[in-house]
Amino acid sequence: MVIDMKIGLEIHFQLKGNKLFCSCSTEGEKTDFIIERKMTPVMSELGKIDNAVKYEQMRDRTFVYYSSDNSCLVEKDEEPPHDVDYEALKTAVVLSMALHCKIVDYVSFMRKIVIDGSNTSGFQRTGVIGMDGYIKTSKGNVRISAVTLEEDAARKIREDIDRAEYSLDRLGIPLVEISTEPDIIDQEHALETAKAIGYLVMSTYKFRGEVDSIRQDVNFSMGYGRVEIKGVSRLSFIRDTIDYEVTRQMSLKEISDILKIKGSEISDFNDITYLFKNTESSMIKKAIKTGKSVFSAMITNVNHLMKYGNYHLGKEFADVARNMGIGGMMHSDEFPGYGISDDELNSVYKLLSRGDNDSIIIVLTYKNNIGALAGLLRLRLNKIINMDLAETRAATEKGETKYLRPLPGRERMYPETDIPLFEINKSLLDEANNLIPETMEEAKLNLNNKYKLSTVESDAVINNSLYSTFVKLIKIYNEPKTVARLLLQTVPELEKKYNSKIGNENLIKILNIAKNNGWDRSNIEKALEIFTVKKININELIKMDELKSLSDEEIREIINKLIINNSINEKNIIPSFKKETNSTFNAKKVIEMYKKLKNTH
Amino acid sequence: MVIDMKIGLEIHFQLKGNKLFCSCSTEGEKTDFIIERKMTPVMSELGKIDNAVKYEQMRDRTFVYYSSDNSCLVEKDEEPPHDVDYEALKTAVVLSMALHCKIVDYVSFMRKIVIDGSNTSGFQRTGVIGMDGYIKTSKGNVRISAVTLEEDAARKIREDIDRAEYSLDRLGIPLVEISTEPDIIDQEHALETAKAIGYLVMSTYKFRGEVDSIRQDVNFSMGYGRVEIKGVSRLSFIRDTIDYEVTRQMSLKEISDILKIKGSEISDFNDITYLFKNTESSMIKKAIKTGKSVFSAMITNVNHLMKYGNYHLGKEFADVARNMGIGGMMHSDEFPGYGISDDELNSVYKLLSRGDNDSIIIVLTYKNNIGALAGLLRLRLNKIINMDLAETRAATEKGETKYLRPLPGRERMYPETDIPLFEINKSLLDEANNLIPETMEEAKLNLNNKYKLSTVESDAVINNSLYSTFVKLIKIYNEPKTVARLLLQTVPELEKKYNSKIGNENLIKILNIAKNNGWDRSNIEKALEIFTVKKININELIKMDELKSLSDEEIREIINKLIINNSINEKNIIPSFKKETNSTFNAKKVIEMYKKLKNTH
Amino acid sequence: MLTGQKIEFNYKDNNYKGIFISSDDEKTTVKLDNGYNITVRNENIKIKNVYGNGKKREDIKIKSIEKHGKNNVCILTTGGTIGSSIDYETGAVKPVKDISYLYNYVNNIDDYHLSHKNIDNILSENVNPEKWINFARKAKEKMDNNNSVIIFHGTDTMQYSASALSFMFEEQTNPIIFTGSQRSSDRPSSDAFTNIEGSIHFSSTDIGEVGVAMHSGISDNNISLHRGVRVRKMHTSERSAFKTVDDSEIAVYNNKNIIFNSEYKSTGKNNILNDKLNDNVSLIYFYPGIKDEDFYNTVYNKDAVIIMGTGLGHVSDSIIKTIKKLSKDVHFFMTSQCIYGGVNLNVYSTGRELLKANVIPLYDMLAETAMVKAMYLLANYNDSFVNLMKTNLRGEINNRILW
Amino acid sequence: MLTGQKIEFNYKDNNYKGIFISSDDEKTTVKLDNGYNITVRNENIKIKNVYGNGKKREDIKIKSIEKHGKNNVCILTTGGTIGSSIDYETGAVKPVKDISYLYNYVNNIDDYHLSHKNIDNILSENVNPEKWINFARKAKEKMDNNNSVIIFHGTDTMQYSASALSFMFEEQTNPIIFTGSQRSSDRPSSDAFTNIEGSIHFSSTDIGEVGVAMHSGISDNNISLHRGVRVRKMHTSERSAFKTVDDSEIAVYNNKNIIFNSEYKSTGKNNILNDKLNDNVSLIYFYPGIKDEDFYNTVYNKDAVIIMGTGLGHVSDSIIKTIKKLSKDVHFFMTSQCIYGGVNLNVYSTGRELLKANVIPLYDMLAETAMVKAMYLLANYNDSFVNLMKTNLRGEINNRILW
Repeated sequence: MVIDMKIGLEIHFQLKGNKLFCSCSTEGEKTDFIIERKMTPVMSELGKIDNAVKYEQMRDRTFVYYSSDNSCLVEKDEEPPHDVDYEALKTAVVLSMALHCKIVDYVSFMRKIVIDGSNTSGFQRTGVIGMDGYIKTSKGNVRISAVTLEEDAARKIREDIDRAEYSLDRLGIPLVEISTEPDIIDQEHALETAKAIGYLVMSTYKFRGEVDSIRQDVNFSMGYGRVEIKGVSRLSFIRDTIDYEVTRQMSLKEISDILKIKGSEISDFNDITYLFKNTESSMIKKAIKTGKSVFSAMITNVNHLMKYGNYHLGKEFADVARNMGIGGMMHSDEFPGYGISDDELNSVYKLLSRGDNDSIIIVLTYKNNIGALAGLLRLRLNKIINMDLAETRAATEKGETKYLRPLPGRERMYPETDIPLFEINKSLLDEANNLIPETMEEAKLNLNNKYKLSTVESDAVINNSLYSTFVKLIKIYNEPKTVARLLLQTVPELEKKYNSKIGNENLIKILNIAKNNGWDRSNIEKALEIFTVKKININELIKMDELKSLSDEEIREIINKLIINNSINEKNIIPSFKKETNSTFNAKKVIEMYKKLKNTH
Repeated sequence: MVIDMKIGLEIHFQLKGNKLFCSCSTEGEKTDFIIERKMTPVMSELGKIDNAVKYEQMRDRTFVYYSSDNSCLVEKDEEPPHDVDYEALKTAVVLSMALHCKIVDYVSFMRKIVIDGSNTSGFQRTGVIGMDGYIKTSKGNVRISAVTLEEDAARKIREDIDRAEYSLDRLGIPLVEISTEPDIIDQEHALETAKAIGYLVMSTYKFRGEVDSIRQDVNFSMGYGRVEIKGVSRLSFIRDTIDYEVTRQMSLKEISDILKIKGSEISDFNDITYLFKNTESSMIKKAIKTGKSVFSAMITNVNHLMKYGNYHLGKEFADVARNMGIGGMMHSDEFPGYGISDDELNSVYKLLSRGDNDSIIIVLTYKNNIGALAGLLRLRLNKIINMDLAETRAATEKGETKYLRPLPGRERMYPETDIPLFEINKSLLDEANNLIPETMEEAKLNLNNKYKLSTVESDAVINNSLYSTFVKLIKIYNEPKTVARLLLQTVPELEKKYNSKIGNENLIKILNIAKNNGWDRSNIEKALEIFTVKKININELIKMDELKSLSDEEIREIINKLIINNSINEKNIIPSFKKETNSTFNAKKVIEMYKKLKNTH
Repeated sequence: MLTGQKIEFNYKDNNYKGIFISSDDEKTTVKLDNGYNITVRNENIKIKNVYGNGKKREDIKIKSIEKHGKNNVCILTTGGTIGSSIDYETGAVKPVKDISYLYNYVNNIDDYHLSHKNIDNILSENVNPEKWINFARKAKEKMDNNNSVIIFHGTDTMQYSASALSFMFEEQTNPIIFTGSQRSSDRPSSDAFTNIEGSIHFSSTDIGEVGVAMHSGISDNNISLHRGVRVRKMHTSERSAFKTVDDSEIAVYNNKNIIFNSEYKSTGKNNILNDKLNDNVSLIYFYPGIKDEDFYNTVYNKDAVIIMGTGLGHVSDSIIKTIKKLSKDVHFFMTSQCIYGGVNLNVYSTGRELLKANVIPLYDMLAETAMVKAMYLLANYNDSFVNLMKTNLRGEINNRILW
Repeated sequence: MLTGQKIEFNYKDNNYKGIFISSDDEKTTVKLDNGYNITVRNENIKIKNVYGNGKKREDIKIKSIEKHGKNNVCILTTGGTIGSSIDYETGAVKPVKDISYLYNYVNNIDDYHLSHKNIDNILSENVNPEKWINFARKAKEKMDNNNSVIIFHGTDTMQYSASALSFMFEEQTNPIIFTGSQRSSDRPSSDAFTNIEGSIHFSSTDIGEVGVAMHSGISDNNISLHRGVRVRKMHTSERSAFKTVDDSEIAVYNNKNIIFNSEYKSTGKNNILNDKLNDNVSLIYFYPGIKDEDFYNTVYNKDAVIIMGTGLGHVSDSIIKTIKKLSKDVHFFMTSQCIYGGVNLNVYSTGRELLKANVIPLYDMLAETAMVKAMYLLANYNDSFVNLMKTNLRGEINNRILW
């Protein structure tokens, strides 16, 4: 079956340096100082409240923020934003240029309402920098709809039904969002496009490059409404996530076809706790003990659809409940199970007058929490019957998706009046122009021609986003093959073996030492392994027996010995010297000393 | 033996209302908020540092102050004093007048340096109000040298060698100090004078009248220097304290006579801890375990004088040590004892080359603390040999005295520049003149003639300082005999029996109830006992079965019964009525009702 | 073009649709279909098509007032951040015509019968003595009709206005609560909603004073009620900017409970309003190097001058000379630029000289409060002016500074 | 009679002995033998006998300076509570001639070689720009001779003087520490001794800045070192009056240890002093009802004006009009009377109007510091005046307000 998919990407890249609207560093840790806030839905400039905002309002949660040592009053929403960070803005202009966008003449920052608490202000500040560009791919150009510069949200630490906790360390980090038009035609193409965009961003010197510095959203549709899938954590999951969503929507289509004929309705919830007074279900016993009640509702005509085919209708309902803080929905397709006895089941069925085609769902929760659930489940059922699946979903760690909230509309955007218009003048454009990174093709050519790497090596460097690192390291230790091997093989293997990150900065330090002490590849690999295992201060490495460089005295001794044996000249002194020792040495020094010494003999 | 004693008194009376130099109430409790301070000795306006001040400096303690709900920045020495409290000043003028003093034209407040921490400022503010008055006594007039108005000190909570803790609740309470010339000739006379002065003060409406509201200092000399005995807590202890001091000084004179001939010297202290490595003295074992060392010094020629006659020389030395925070001095007159073995004693004696007439003293303390002790003991020994016993001593709870510090001099007084001169003008003098209390003689006449109390009762009221209370209670419950009995007998007995204070305010409330409900003495006594035992709200008393007043209905019933029996008239209705009931009743109401009812029959 | 009209335009060779927002000589702002505004130079944009009549703001459904409870509360809006909304098209601040939409966001609202009257529309930095008189008269009107009064006011000079009404009302039948917001009410994180919630609850007490209700801390949990004459805005931007200086707050509101922290004057039987003010009063900040002639020129023709001196209430010798020259005609009063703590002119020679020059120390009265108090007393109690300045009338002098 | 002479006198028919202290037209003060002073009306006192020549103050023994350590510290006394003692006879404050008696009271003193120079004798409310120049020159002299410098200064304007020296020294070889006391050093509870102890310890660090060392709290345990340009006297009387505003203190001293709380500029190789100041600068406090003509008269002839506006930095519309008239000739800068928090002229229309009127917002610079900075820059960097006003030179602008 050929499915007509439309796929778009929105990729967010963190920039490092200062935060977008204050002078705090992008790097820092959470502290124990907390503040507690409420969020209130407000109207947009057009007088409407956004659907996504209304949904959060209904949840009425308290938000707790942990301050961090890289946050100030701006992150606490206790002070107006400062002027936009010039470096971040310039980087966004650079990327807009690299993506062939039209650059706006003035940046107008907007407030995008988000009241899930992830922004202390209740909105995210965001501004368009570039529009209508494109990026080349093997399947044709993918249009770039916009490059925007925005502030990252607070980092969620934990949440439950009436409370969410965030750290302010991430809030305000500059984020470049690059969104494509839905020009991507399939899973592989999505992956390729994401890589090509990522490659560009990572080539700018302001890319933050920490865990979690890239977050990808996928816009997907196959005819049943646009689904915005938030937070695909890894490149490779783009494919899995789309696969999952295709399966889900196809299954729901089948169910929809059935239910459109049969019809289906959801009853209100009944408190049936009294039926379980003497239950042997440990799950229900435990829930009742903690003050929860047992609620049940009936969904007509969905028996055997709750667990149907590759994708389960039950999951759709369970997602809605879980989102309300009500976990562990049970339904009659699963019964008998959960230790619920036949007698108990029968009395529930009897109470709700269940027909053979009807399904019963049971949830365990506090009385206060059950209110809105039936209504939300009905909405969900209607969405499915009508196959209007448009909504915001979250990508999971397993490559699946789950319901998050309704799609936001443009009602949630209004101007940020606290920040003056920022003019993108000629001097900024000129500055940016000089910083446009090489494209992937240019980089590949460079690797092949200038650094003489094989095609395999070149592709590996590019595909693993290691090009800019490679260029940086080559400037220190000018052995392309060695550096490529270190990046592609040694470091990943050591990191895997010892489950410990080495980090670019440490690699740079070690290569500097290598250069100064005449280390070869095996010395470097030895040093990296020692460093990874013992986690000692890098400067201690040169003092280790295994890595100690020969002293002048020791070098002189070996050269003297070689000269006496008469077997050497300037050309073979180094290989000959190497044979005489296991220690590391500075080759330049050896040659110089040899020149001096040979005359004294 | 006739001793030529000179005795003077300084009596301090707290006044209630506001504190002397701020708007805080005199009543309040300590809180948990603390501040920590150091005190630095400073020079007087004449450039000298007072001896008492130098002594405290040497102790170099940290002072901790607990704030109280009746203290503000003024008590914390964080704000200059406010203007002097007018009511307190007026009361001091009233008392100066009552004591026939010359009133100063302007009050100049002085700073009296005290750096034992009892004042956060390091000084006590004090000003002369009246001078050169007198009070009549049975043994002639005792001259009043001065009436001063000063601020009370902070209340000491605990202290140890390097730290003293105070509460600020008492600091700043107005204190009238009345000091006599040394015209008092003996112990009984001192007691009489103190009572006469106290009577006057307690008769002013501003007297605070709480526990600890009166503190008496005794100045005593019998030819060996003036001893200022601080803080004699009760009137009756004035006698005991003087007795003790006479004994002490006579004994020391005998010792002095001996030592003047023999001579005596004190060695430095030796650390002899090593001699007690295997000691069986639990006291020494414990001290060593807590890090203390054993120190010993020798005093020549005082063997058998350390424990001599009625008073012990050893006590003089132990007092000095205890004052330095070194308790439990042992001396050879007490050995063997304290579990110290003969071997240990002999090695100590040998080490210090003790002769037969010499005494050895042993103290257990930390090494840091021993420094100044030998010097201070030598000063003490010289004072005794020279019989210059002038010093400040403290009265103890047992009626004894103990060393406190050297006598202060006038060096510790200098002007309080933060408080403007206060003019005592004619309007203040007129106001004060109207408030001069009756003298004790006038009061006794009043009790005998106006209230018809017996001489015994009158004397008891006066001697127990109950006159003003009596007058106040009579205004509520006009039965002099009953009120006198309550004050002199019922209340003290109940308070003793149940170990619980009743308090004037409660007594007033109960008498008000008694008046309104026609209670007689036995009802009142019953009420007082119930209140003392059950500590219930006073207004609950009328609801108790034992004290419940008869209702109108019940009164009517009894009267009707009495009328029917025909045995009553207006004169005997009340006693007749009483026979019929155990409950309390309002006699007026009974008579009125009887008048009405007799006509209906 | 009209704001809100749909347009089609060309920018740097690409065609776009959007909504026209605004333009000036140099640039044009357009809202794109994705919700973003972009602003571009006029030379780079070509408008190709314009249609529609501009879209009006749709009003949100509001809770019906009739449902509400029996406690009559009237909200008087005067402008400022809290009672206004931003017109996103022009950037101008406009008063909210119907504040009843706020009812949706305030807890426990059903216990109150709220009404609303817009009595002014200014940023509070433009409030002046004439405005105070108007605010006071309007508040009296409402109290006379058995309403408690909440006044929405810009935070910048709220303390001055609250002081003014504190003095002008000698007796009042209901609480008058000023409130405002440090974050505008058009943002989800606004402190307005919780400040209003606290204010409404405070307004149902028997506090017969003028108070200021604002966030206690930077969290949204506690709302403090400050005495109007003792409160000061102590931070430019934090929610918790308002602090009671050198005294306890009257009360704190937390989750439908009010905890009282100090004594207060109870509501009276009548509304007694002295609505005259004499604004011939100066407030002057002393600093090293201040010019004698500047000082002279500012104060010589005033009825009263409040000096913010240094420390315990000091100025330089040369200023003292100027004061001595003028003090027959001008009343001088001393407060401190330290903000916290009392002035005391007995401690240093400068202070004693100032006393000799007839400067009256005002202990711990806030300078701003002193300025307002002088305006009030000069107009209403001219005969006993100096004496009443030194007398505590509304809690403006606190004889006990506890910390 | 001479102060200190012994006298015999009669008061209200009684005879007394005492020491004559002082007298004026109305009254006479005498110290009685018991140490008390009494003051009586002249008509009530009859002097009967006078003898002696008056007693001079006996000086207390002092520790020998020679014993002290190698760290050279010079204490410059300028007057004020800390470096002065009260003459109890006249009530006048006099500089202490030999402050070495203080050595007796300071812990750890033996590590330092202290010297002392009396460079002025004024109450700090009389300090002015001319004095700052003198203080700075004297400090330079001492630093050039390898001394750290401690300046004893009255607390009233210590923050202004510390700011002035902060700016005037572009580079310094040693720390300059201002210190003072809130309780005079003639009382046992004086904070002077611990403040000096802290100052001496701070003076031995490599801090190449001008700081203010005063009590951290109202206990005697911690002494804070504040950056001169960020400190403000925030209480009239408490020991802990000095607070670093919107930033961290440089360091805290506790029991011979120094804990650093923020980064600081290290001492340099040279002492570079720009000792010119232009005092044609005004600091003006805005308030509702301020008269336009008063504002105009105070500012029209100034080179620079620092406004303490309301909230985020606002003034009334009518004052903005006046500013617009003058802003070609006068530089206007905005700070806030809120003290805490930064100004921001982007948020409200008033702010945007002020920006249009060329008013320069100074973010979180203290108004007092801004005033001193303007005096410094006008005299030394007139060409780049406005730009440097906006630039952080000595820590006076802190771009991160943390609480």
